[in-house]
Amino acid sequence: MSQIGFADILWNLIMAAGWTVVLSLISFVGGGLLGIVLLFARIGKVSWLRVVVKIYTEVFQGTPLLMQLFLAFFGLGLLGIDVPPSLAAGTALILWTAAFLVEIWRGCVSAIAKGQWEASASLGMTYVEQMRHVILPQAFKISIPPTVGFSVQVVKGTALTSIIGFVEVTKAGTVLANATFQPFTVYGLVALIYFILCYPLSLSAKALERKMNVTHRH
Amino acid sequence: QANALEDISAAGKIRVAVPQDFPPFGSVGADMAPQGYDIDMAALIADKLGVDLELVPVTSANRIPYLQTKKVDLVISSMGKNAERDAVIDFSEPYAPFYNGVFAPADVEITEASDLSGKIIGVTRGSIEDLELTEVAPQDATLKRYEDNNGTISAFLSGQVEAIATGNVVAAALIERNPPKLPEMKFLIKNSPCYIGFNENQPELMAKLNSIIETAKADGDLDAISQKWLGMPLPADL
Amino acid sequence: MSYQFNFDWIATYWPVFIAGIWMTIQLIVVGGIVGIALGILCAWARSEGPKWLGFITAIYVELIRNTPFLIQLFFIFYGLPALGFRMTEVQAAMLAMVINLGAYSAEIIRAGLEATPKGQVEAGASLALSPLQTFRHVVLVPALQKIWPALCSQVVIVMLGSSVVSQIAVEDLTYAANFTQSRSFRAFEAYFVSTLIYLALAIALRFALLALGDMIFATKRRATR
Amino acid sequence: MSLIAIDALKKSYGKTEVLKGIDLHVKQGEVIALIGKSGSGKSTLLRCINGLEQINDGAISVAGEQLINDELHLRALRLKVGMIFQQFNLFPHKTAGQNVMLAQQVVKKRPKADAVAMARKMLDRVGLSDKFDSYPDQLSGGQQQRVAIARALAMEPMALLCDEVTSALDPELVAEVLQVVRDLAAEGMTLVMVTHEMAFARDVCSRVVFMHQGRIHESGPPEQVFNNPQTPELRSFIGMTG
Amino acid sequence: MSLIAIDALKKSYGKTEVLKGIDLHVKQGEVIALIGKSGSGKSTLLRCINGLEQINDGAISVAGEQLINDELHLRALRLKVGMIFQQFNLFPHKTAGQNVMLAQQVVKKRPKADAVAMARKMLDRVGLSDKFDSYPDQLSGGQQQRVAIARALAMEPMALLCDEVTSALDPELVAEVLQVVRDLAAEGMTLVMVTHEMAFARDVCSRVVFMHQGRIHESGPPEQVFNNPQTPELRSFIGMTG
Ligand SMILES: Nc1ncnc2c1ncn2[C@@H]1O[C@H](COP(=O)(O)OP(=O)(O)OP(=O)(O)O)[C@@H](O)[C@H]1O
Ligand SMILES: Nc1ncnc2c1ncn2[C@@H]1O[C@H](COP(=O)(O)OP(=O)(O)OP(=O)(O)O)[C@@H](O)[C@H]1O
Ligand SMILES: [Mg+2]
Ligand SMILES: [Mg+2]
Repeated sequence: MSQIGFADILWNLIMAAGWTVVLSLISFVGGGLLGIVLLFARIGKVSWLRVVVKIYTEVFQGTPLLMQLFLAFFGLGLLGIDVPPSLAAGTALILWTAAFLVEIWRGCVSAIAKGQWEASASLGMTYVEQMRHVILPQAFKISIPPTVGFSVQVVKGTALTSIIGFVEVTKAGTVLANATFQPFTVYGLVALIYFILCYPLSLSAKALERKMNVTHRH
Repeated sequence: QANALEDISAAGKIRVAVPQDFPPFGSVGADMAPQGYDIDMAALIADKLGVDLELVPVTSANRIPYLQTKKVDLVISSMGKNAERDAVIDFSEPYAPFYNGVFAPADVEITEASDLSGKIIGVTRGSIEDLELTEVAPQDATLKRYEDNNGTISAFLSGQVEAIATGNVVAAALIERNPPKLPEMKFLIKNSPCYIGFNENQPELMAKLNSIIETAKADGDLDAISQKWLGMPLPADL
Repeated sequence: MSYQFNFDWIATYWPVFIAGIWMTIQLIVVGGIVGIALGILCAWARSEGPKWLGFITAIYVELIRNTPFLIQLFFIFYGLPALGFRMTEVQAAMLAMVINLGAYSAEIIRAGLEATPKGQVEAGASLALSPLQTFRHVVLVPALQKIWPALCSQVVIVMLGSSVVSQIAVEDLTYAANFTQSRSFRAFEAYFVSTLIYLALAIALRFALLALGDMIFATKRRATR
Repeated sequence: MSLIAIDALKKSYGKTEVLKGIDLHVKQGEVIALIGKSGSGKSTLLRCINGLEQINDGAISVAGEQLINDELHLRALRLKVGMIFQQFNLFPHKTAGQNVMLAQQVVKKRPKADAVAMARKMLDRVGLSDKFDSYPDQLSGGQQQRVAIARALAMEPMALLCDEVTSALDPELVAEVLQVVRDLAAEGMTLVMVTHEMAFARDVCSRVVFMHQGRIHESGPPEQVFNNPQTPELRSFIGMTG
Repeated sequence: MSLIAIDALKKSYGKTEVLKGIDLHVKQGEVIALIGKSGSGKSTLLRCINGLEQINDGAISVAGEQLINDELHLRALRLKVGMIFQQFNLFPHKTAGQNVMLAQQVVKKRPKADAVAMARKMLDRVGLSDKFDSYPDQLSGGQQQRVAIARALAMEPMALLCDEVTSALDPELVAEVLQVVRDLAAEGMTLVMVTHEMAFARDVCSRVVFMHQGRIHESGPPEQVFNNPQTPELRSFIGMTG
């Protein structure tokens, strides 16, 4: 255990932050894709599917992400799947992210005025055509600011994967804090890295929201 | 029941749970790669089995679930043996010495378990120290159980606990790095050498591991590892 | 699947779970009350307070909202002692929750304050109420009423987020699960049970908070009488 | 034979019966004004004819075909009757031209070139040939409502249902929309419209239907209804709105 | 001596000057109507007198004391003049009685019992003694405005400023509020009110002040202003509002 200097700390944290970014991207993209599928079930016409997705979102929003990580980690293993921390982390984060995105997006769909449904219906469009051409394009637009805003939660959520042993920036931080006896510096740097990752997302979410309130144009 | 040893050979790879928060058994260097007694031991086993080695960093709290859920083939993470554990997993012959005790700065007066009365002691959850100390500590001693050794040691260094229970060599490694608080051994809790853990009902694997350990003891390989990381020869009674 | 589920350990470890649930409840009660109070202060500082105070508050809010709770917790528990601030793990956990909820609720409450019609403030002023009196008696309650559901959701989120405080050895519900699995080696079952308990707590907490809101903001009920 | 035939139609929301048995037959080329107090059920009646509301009892048929509540039949029905709303309900993310083209392409599967040609023709018909590429929020209320009319016309319906198409407009914009409706009537389009513009109704309609508390209380040619109302309710209604 | 003295008052928003030099003296017991076109600066003038807007130039004094823009002076001023708004601005989370009591308790530190007694008296005075425990959203607009008047009166001001207190009311509720104002005038309260109710102004006021483009264009007793306007602007204004 040789001397670990400030530069080493910083370098190791930045390398680990790469995993944080990768994990965030996986969660967000995967959660987004799953979220779209679930969204169609959530607002679709099959009532039992609607209920199932509703329960899904309630459960995943009503339990700690940490517990979901533990369960993915140890539960998937029980199914005979070999689960490295990265797979468990990805799975839990995707399921968790999807649960929130479904609800955010459902809110956007229901924010579309009833008149849009009626006008498109009276033009003879089917449910799918209404969705495809009238409702979703509008919902998509208003969903951008809250979706970007939620991405901050995803980035921060990845910190919990440290607890199941995935070596991203938080885990690297705990290891380094212990190895260097400089918790103040190390956790300060870790916080700074997260801030640098998240703050631009927060800012752009706010800016998008403001822009949308000023002009709600195409 | 599958034959784990055959599975390992077939895969050409062995997955070993090792610590990375527990010098000198397992810690990280400036490049964040694991290093230590347990890592060298894992390398030795892999070498003798003629398979590749995959190191999986674990904590004291989660290493047994890792094994049970077959995320790893072996646990080589300075794990002590007790009845509870023996009921759920199997152990090899011991491969390293381990004396765990209670450590505190010089100005804290503790000489035996009863002196822990009213004190706050940090320990790593699920470790042998945790299990043993839970038995012997007086009622009014407060045990703070941390998730991993990082937590325990950080809590000690930042003064959140007055004393910690850990291995003597761990404390020694700590002292070597010249921390702000110097731990000194107050009393020995238990002599509890380290064993390799693996899933139950694997006689072939157990036999193979034991023979590798025997050989390593005999031909000095293990002694070399001990010299390298513990700075002392392998005790004869191991 | 060869794994056999086994819940025998509950017989031995249920007291640990009870203690853990109780700790989690204590954390969220203290964190919730003090956190919302801090949120109100910060919301006031940002919308009506002196400029410099608003600025500092803005930095605080953004720092907290853009870093993980776990890091805030580590920073407080392991980092602050290096500067000479030491506290027990429970105090550290409560402080972290207060700081976290304070920042989020500040933003939520501020939205409520900004939605208050200007006429309300002017009516207060023209009755010779000082700005602080106007805030306290005229603006605050309707603003809180407006954003109460959002605030409730945030409190539930913070309660669920508190599951990481076991990392610093706070003996909460997650600690109970961790402790149990490290003794009984029944990881999946222990986490499964505690997840269910969290779900129940979350539902109960939301229900209780909404009911509390109906009680505090009695006007709503009477209006629909 | 009637183009639109409504018989003993009943409609309730929950426990409150909003339409209490409506009989109304509309012949090809007729222009009908529905008048009546707020809440009398005028909008509900139109919405039932367009299949936007499920009916509880009675029957509606359009061009001889019965209204049945499944997607296929509804679609067929809606191809026969277009509807214009008080709130325009243009699609805000599409230009005027795209608004008119969308259903043609999606529902009628017209090739794009044909849809464009039809959209141009219809926008021209409502006097907005230069607004093809404007988005709804770049248009005045009156222009938006005319686009909505063009959009309905592009589907070549046999009848148009209009629900207070000028109520959401500033007074100075009402005339331009009414002129379009007047032209449609003159060209022989079958129209059923809810309106509060009594002068317009008197001028343009072939028949005025007065609704009261979910029933057709009185109906007849405009001269009779306006100059010689038979019931006290209609008298009071006409007096009220002047 | 004047109760309210305004001299050479100027007020700008950004670069646009809204009040361009106002001189107005109001004696104890006078009832003044401010009239004028929308945007002429009537509301702004009232708001300046109440200290809700900072003035750019000139001076305002009430009961001999100069208006200075710090919290202490502003509060002292506002204890002397009460204000009633177009939008009532009752506190929605408090009952009518609590609305009237709040400032008494918080500002005047009256004991609760006294505040209750005063609130009952004032609600009685505006004819709402039975609404003490009603919340604003349970009251009609006219009742809400009367509670607002009671709330201002409970602070025992020397003058009341009223900004279009009936403009937000349905026509059938206007009379009840005007009756309360009429009673106040009769009891000798000093009133400065912006109003569009010309008949009321003529009837109740001792002086009518016509504002035009940020200036007092003409003023005098109602008979003179309404029957014999001197300037074309006032003539056109009076003709306009009939
Ligand atoms: N979705 C609904 N749910 C319950 N009741 C409804 C619904 N839509 C309309 N109603 C009720 O049905 C009755 C008739 O409403 P409708 O809109 O048909 O009246 P209308 O004659 O069009 O009135 P207006 O002139 O105000 O548009 C009203 O009492 C209304 O409250
Ligand atoms: N806060 C403000 N910022 C900028 N300009 C303002 C503001 N308030 C009022 N104005 C402008 O000041 C001018 C006078 O406004 P004021 O409200 O005093 O008119 P008014 O005579 O009360 O009209 P009305 O009869 O419509 O109430 C207007 O041109 C208005 O646009
Ligand atoms: Mg209607
Ligand atoms: Mg005004």
